Amino acid sequence: MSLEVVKNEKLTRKDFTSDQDVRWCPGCGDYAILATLQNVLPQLGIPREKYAFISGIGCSSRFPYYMETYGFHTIHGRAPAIATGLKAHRPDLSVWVITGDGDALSIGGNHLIHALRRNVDLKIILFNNRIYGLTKGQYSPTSEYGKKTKSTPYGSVDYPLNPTALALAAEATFVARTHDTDIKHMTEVLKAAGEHKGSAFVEIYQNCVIFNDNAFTQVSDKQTRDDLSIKLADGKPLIFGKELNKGIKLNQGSMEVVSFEADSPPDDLMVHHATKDDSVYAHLLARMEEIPGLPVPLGVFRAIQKSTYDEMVQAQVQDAIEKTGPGDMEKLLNSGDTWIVENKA
Amino acid sequence: MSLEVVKNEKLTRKDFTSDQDVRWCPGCGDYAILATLQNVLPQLGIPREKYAFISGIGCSSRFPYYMETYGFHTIHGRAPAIATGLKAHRPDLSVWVITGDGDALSIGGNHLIHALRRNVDLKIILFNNRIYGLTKGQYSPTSEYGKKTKSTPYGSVDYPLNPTALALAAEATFVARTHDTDIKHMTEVLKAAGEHKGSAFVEIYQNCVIFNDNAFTQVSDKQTRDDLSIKLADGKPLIFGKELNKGIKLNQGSMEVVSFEADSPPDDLMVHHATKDDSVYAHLLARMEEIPGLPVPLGVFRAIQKSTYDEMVQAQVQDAIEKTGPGDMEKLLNSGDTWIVENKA
Amino acid sequence: MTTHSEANPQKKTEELESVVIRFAGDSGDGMQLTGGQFTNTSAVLGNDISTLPDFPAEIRAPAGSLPGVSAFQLNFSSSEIRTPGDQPDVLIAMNPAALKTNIKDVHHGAIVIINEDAFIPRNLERANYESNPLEDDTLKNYRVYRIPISTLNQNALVDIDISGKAKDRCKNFFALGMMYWMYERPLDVTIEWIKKKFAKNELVVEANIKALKAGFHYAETAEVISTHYKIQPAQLKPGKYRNIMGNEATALGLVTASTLAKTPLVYASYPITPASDILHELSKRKNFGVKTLQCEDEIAAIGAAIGAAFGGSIGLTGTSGPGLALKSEALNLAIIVELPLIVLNIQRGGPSTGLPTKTEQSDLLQAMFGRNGDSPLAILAPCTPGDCFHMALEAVKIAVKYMTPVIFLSDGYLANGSEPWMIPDYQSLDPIEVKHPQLTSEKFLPYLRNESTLARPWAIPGTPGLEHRIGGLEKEDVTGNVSYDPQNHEKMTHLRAAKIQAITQDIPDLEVLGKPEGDVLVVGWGSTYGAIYSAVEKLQKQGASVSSIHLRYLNPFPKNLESILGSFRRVLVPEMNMGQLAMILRAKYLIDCQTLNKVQGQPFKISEITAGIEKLLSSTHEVKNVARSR
Amino acid sequence: MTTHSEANPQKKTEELESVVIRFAGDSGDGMQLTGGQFTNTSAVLGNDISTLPDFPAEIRAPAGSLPGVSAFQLNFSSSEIRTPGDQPDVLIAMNPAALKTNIKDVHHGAIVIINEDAFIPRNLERANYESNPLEDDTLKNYRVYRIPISTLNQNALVDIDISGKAKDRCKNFFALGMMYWMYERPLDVTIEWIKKKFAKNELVVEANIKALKAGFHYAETAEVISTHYKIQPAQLKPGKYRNIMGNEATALGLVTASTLAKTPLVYASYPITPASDILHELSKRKNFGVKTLQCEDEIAAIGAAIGAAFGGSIGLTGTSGPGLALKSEALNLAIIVELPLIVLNIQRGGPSTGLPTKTEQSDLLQAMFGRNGDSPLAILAPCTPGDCFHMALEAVKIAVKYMTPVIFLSDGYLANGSEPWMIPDYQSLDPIEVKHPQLTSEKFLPYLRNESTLARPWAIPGTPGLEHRIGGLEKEDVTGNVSYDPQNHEKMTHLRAAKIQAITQDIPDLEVLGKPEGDVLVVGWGSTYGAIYSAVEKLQKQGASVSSIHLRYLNPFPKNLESILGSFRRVLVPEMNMGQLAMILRAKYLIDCQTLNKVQGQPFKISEITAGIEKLLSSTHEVKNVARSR
Ligand SMILES: Cc1ncc(C[n+]2csc(CCOP(=O)(O)OP(=O)(O)O)c2C)c(N)n1
Ligand SMILES: Cc1ncc(C[n+]2csc(CCOP(=O)(O)OP(=O)(O)O)c2C)c(N)n1
Ligand code: SF4
Ligand code: SF4
Ligand SMILES: [Mg+2]
Ligand SMILES: [Mg+2]
Repeated sequence: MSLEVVKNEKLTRKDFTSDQDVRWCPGCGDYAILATLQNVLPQLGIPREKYAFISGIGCSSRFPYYMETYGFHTIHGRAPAIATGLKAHRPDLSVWVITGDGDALSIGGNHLIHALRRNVDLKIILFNNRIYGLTKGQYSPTSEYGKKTKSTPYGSVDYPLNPTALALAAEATFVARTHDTDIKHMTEVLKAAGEHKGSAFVEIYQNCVIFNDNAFTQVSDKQTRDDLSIKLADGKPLIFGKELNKGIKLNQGSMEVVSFEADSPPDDLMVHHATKDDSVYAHLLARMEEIPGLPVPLGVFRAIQKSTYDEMVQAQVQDAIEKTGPGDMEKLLNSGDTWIVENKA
Repeated sequence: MSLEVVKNEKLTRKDFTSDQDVRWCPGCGDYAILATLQNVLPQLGIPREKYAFISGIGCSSRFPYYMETYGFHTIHGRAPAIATGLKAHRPDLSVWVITGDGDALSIGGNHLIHALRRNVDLKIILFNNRIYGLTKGQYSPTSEYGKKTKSTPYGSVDYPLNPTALALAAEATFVARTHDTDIKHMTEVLKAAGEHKGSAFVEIYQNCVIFNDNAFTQVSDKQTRDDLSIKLADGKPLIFGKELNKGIKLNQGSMEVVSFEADSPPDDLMVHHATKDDSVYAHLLARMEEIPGLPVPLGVFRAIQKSTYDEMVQAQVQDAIEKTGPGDMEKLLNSGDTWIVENKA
Repeated sequence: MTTHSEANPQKKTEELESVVIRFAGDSGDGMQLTGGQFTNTSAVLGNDISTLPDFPAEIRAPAGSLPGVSAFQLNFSSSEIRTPGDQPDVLIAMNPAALKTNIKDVHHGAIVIINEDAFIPRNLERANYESNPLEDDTLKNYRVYRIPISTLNQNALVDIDISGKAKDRCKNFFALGMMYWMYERPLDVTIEWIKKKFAKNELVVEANIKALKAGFHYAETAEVISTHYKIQPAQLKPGKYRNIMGNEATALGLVTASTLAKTPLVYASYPITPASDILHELSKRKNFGVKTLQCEDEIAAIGAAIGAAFGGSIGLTGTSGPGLALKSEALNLAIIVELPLIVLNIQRGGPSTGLPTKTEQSDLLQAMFGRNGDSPLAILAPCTPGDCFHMALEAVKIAVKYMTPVIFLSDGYLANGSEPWMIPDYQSLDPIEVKHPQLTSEKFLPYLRNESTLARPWAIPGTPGLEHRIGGLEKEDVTGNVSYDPQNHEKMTHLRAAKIQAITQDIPDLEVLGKPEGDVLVVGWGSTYGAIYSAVEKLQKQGASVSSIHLRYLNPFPKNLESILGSFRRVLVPEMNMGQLAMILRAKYLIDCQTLNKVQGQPFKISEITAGIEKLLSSTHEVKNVARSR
Repeated sequence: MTTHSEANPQKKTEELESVVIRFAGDSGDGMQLTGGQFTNTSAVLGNDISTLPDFPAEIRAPAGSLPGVSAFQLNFSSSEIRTPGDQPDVLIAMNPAALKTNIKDVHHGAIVIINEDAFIPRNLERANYESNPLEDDTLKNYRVYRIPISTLNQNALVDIDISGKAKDRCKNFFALGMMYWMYERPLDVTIEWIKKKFAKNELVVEANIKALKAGFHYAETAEVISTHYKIQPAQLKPGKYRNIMGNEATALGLVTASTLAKTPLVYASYPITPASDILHELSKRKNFGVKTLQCEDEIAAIGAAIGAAFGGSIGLTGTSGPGLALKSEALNLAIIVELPLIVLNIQRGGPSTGLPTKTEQSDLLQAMFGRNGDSPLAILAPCTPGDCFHMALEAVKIAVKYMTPVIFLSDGYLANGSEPWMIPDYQSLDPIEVKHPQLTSEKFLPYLRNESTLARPWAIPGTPGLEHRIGGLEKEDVTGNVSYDPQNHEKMTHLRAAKIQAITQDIPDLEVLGKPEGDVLVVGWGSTYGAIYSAVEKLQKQGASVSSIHLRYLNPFPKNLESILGSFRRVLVPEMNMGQLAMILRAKYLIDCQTLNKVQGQPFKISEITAGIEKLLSSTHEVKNVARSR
């Protein structure tokens, strides 16, 4: 029952498009993510019927309806748990969890961290629009401190959660970030997630035009994005800026920006390695979004290999069968102290 | 309604001892924690009636019954949420949450991280015995990988959660660890937690004699504990060992142990600063318990100051009253478009 | 603007008793707002009113699509009315999708006003129209007014320096202006509202007001609409009124209760349709000492409310069906520790996520029984938007007096519906007594009960000398210590039940609408009130032997319920569920209640109740006849 | 060891039909184990048996304290028995606390065996004895044997090289040995068990066996106990038997169902008393393809089970009351997406955390109604430990055939109680049919129903061409697409109800114990079976006009229930709750069921049921007389 990767070159985006009308608001970032994923899946070489999309509740969680795959629009916050059960029973499937910042981090925070720490082989795609879209605009756990929304007319007093930091604390084996306005980057990241074996956690900055428009100009504004964000490339130093003239250095455990002449970076810049075993380096990346002056990192923070929950669960079953033989029902029923009552006659 | 710290020197441990028989198993580590806390509270100078102890379910969660304070033994996993409501309404109280590794990290993981990220002024004391005690010995989220228990006769396949790393990912403002066999250390740590303003998270390694005996010999065995654990002291380098001849150095973001002649430590050792604003350093400490060869850190990992949720909630109320005057019920009832229907007569 | 009716003497005026209008358009067309304005204006004018908004499930489904249609129905009248009306007399359809989804509800002969400009091929296709309904016989049974609203509106705003798109967004005010002329409404309430609402943008204020006036003048002047109608003010009970929606009234009731009880409110909630507006409302009331916590989930929310109640506040949480399911374990904690707690449940279509934006009454059994163990609590249900205020007060009163959780069962229809509401005189409201015991010479016993209410004392942290512990394990009678004693458990189980039963002493007797005995008794609860009342009243006028009672206290029941039930030959229970109250009544009183169930996410029409009663009446006659012929 | 009865000819042998023994001691004293050994030995000997363990709530409360007492009662007999017995004939009290908490249940004249060594001042104080009960008249009505068990045991083990503490831990085997002599049981079953259990430690094996034998010989030789008793084998139905506990039988039934259905089992659970043992049992069955997931909470557990069911496994979750409350929201998801799911709920005392180690039947209404919206599902309840096997099979059968969640309502008494169980012949069990559709030329419609069962097809991921989406929003009939259509919602609500009703076709008719009509019908469900059966049988022998039926299918009910109810003048419903089944019966059949409620965390005694029936019988006679005299 392990994942058969059958090359099936003929599948295209259209094969992954269901007959249901897409019902997000015009201009919603969800459209771009949908289109990108419909493009990425055929590239993974997995037969269409082996995909299952599991979502919670939220605008983003309507996603499975639009995918011509097996799909399950479940209940608020529980998709990681439901997907864990599915994957534990069916390691042969490619199981994707589609969730929002409210769904994954508010009501569903616990299931998320437990799926990640168990390294269940799920692709968890978090559409982070920093707002509750479906319930019409209350602040979410990723909304900035002081945010004024319908439920916080005086501004929120909750400090936000950092999704990638949380995923790393749970020891997720794959952690990445991308955003809905860069199709190419999104394609790369989603493909890498799809190819990762183990829990893959992808945060996608997603614009909610209706209730939180322009929340991500830092990465989407063409004028400034190159100076305010940084794209991670494995084995490459952390360099960014429109002119590629800025880099990031570690100084006593703290990160700082250094400027240099384009094309001649200093050699004490931090070098990106997504495959570092301990999570401390990736944790540095996760904290960058909070530190004023540092660019927002985009790309794969971490990608390491560890046995997955589902394969270990499966292996225990196979081991037991190998060691003791397949279960014998007669024997099991008759185990323990037994005795026979004879027919009196 | 802010916390009145009234010096009340006359209180003693006995004043904090309730009339209920303590019903833990003989030899359980919970006894030592109870005694220590009953000793610490009188030192905090808070009137007894201002203390409230809120717990979930588990052996550890029976704790409030034994304290002569206000107490609430609630339901499994929800103590942080209940305590948040209490503290939001009553910033004047000193509210303590008593929880276990199952209560706090399994069913209650989400409430825990949300209480911490909001910086609710709660003292959250997690009795980590790496097992479910009350339900008679199933593995918990902190049990080591491969653990054989009643529910995992073939060994568990879940990778454990790291409580301090999780607390730090949630940006807890106070994170510490101590253990049930070192009364002096436990006293210091609990006192520091009690004096901290904001969410204080304390992990206590607690021995469950019945279902997980000797889980913490690393810190409790007199022969080896000095070499296998390290006590953190603010402003002091990270030095440990029976002979105080080992230290910890940071090398390219990774920690390593260096040995030296006693009394002449090299000066590139890491120096402990619990008050660092960004959490990266504390995160290094949190990861130490997982890295073979490194000692287990004990003490206060992090202690920083940030406005608390409860005081901000309270401040919004006071601000509103100051700005618009105390609510006028007549006016509120009569707001909006109104009209009068005259008596026909 | 008050002499308008004289302006065009060619047009005739007719007087009507009541009119049902439905505004329908795309989610982006502002129909809720338009309906709301018509409502406020009509209310201020003194009509009785009742409204029914119908939101799409999607935030903003693709423009012009069927799922994107948003509608608002209101009934306004010179006599007392109790429902938003069975069928619209006037439908305003801003696009083909709006026409398609709404025309089936409109009675023949009704007026249909159409924004002709929107009936272009692309929109027709989005609405799944094969041919243009304006050109086939789809509308042959209606009085159709085809008006190029978009164009007229654009023309009217030609001089204003805002984008064409922004201008188009004013077209709902153009339509509203037309309706104001048709029904002789003044413009000033809406003009004031526009000024306040768009205060930050002068041009938008100007544009909207201009559109409103242009619509009014167009209707007055153009030869399209020839008649306008007068609806006299209704003879409501004298007093000061405002228009109020159910969720708003609920929030207002809670703040009032808190003020009356001199005890601050802590509202902990997790957003969910259709309850979220209560959170939004209460979060504005900080100067009343109200604290609102938006929690990480429903369980945390009820937890926080319980924690706050332990600390001495009025602890509140609010949600809808799926959220109530999640709260059930913690609700039981509040039951066993006997703390006051108010749980608002604004019901919606179920099971599971179900129909989030539609109304239903299907959480009654969940409220009664949805917990482990025998776990009684009090249940109240408001019956009109305005009654939400009163029942919210009652909920708080009962919770603090009896130290018990109270479930307040509203629903989507009440939550978003509105009606004129006589503003109560705050000074004349009864104070709510809250007592927190202090140290006395006697030993403090946390489960020593008040003899009449059976409530335990509400001692709160911070009180010197009353330190005590409570928890979810069974408690020993009087002391509250943990107890596994068999007899004690049985005793406590009975005490918990008896305490809830004791609330009966504070519940007013039911009033029968109609004769105190007869053939058929209609028993309703919650939001079906208006439809049942109207149907029963109508049949009574026709001489039918039918009466009705309406339950707003569902656990415990009012004292006189049993005797009333016994005074009728047949009992009919209309519910927006599969017969939940009927089941409880049958079990409790062994009466063969008949059910009349509607599970469509829509409130009952008067005619549906009337038909149900008539059917039962006629079968009752048969039964009588059979009985006689025996 | 088989000729023992001859060994001491001075001692006399009496023959008894049945005996009720209760072993009671400190949690550390191994009373559960001792009781279990006596049970197994008696079972193998051919007696009928029934057991009732009574655990303390604490893991290990302080030694010698009242809350630390652990007890195990068993009834063994030469005739058929159905309960662990109302009152012990023999109490073994290993310390003062055990005496204190148990003596009140023992009938006068019964034997009380006392470990004299434990009655030292410290222990007496811990048990709150003011004076030594061995020296005052506390025990004057009993036949008391004071035996220095600790000392005798230590003496017996003097030669074995283990600590004194370790020796003391063998004293329960000494006591067991004495009882084996008293009731003429062979030692070999226990000796074998000791050898296996302590295989890793030879000295412990030796010590325990020695203690057992020493106890036996002491009883035989010393002049203290003068009589021993013979209890002939019972005439059980011929066949092969084993002793089985309810949770064990449940797990066995599930594995059997999975094997019969050729579909792997996924059991996702979160530990909770008294359900955890099912997780423990199933986790050993990996070679049957069983996967067990210990999840982070109850919601995750039901979620994982639903996910596994979506993937085509038999999805199972198990819990107790508070956990069922937490699962209620997700359960509704399974209802609306119509996936098979089995939810085991092992009831315990409520509300809230309540009495975790005590039994109760108070989750029936929660199981029926504890969800938002109208949300029907199937409910089954086993009636004896062995019946758990059968009903677990039934649960799986119904779930996969009707594509529905099934709640299996066991309780603490069944879970931990045991009885001899005739091992079924695996080959003769009916196979369970599971069908997953494959691609055909027809369009796949996920909500196209089977005409007879109304079940939708169970198409699973991985099947080429059947890709489809399900979810918690209301679904369109046949296609399963999201639908907000009012009529469709009503239709689907009715279809969901009709599907559950359709299960009736697979439910066997109820059998009446006794005459098919008469004065009183006793209606039971779940674990009250044994007590009701015994009481009814006894009264029938005395000529009373009483019969009984026992419901194992609670939703839907068996077809012939209504007609049986109608054949009796009065109906009595004994339940370990406040009348939950009675309420449903009253509502459904409008029959004035009388309730007989016991909410003490303890199963009914036969005498309590007998008294209840007698009371109703006499009032029935009065009614009859009144009727006659009219
Ligand atoms: C149990 C439950 N609680 C609450 C809700 C209401 N609800 C639906 S979606 C949502 C939050 C959506 O936010 P997010 O996950 O960020 O998704 P988005 O709509 O922004 O994509 C909430 C609170 C629900 N459906 N179910
Ligand atoms: C809702 C609910 N689920 C499950 C349980 C059963 N339960 C009680 S305590 C516990 C775990 C205890 O583990 P931990 O928190 O580590 O506490 P410890 O007993 O080890 O101190 C569980 C699973 C419960 N009481 N309530
Ligand atoms: S509300 Fe926001 S997130 Fe939801 S569909 Fe609209 S734009 Fe997208
Ligand atoms: S089971 Fe373990 S944790 Fe619980 S009281 Fe006993 S020793 Fe302590
Ligand atoms: Mg969002
Ligand atoms: Mg633990």
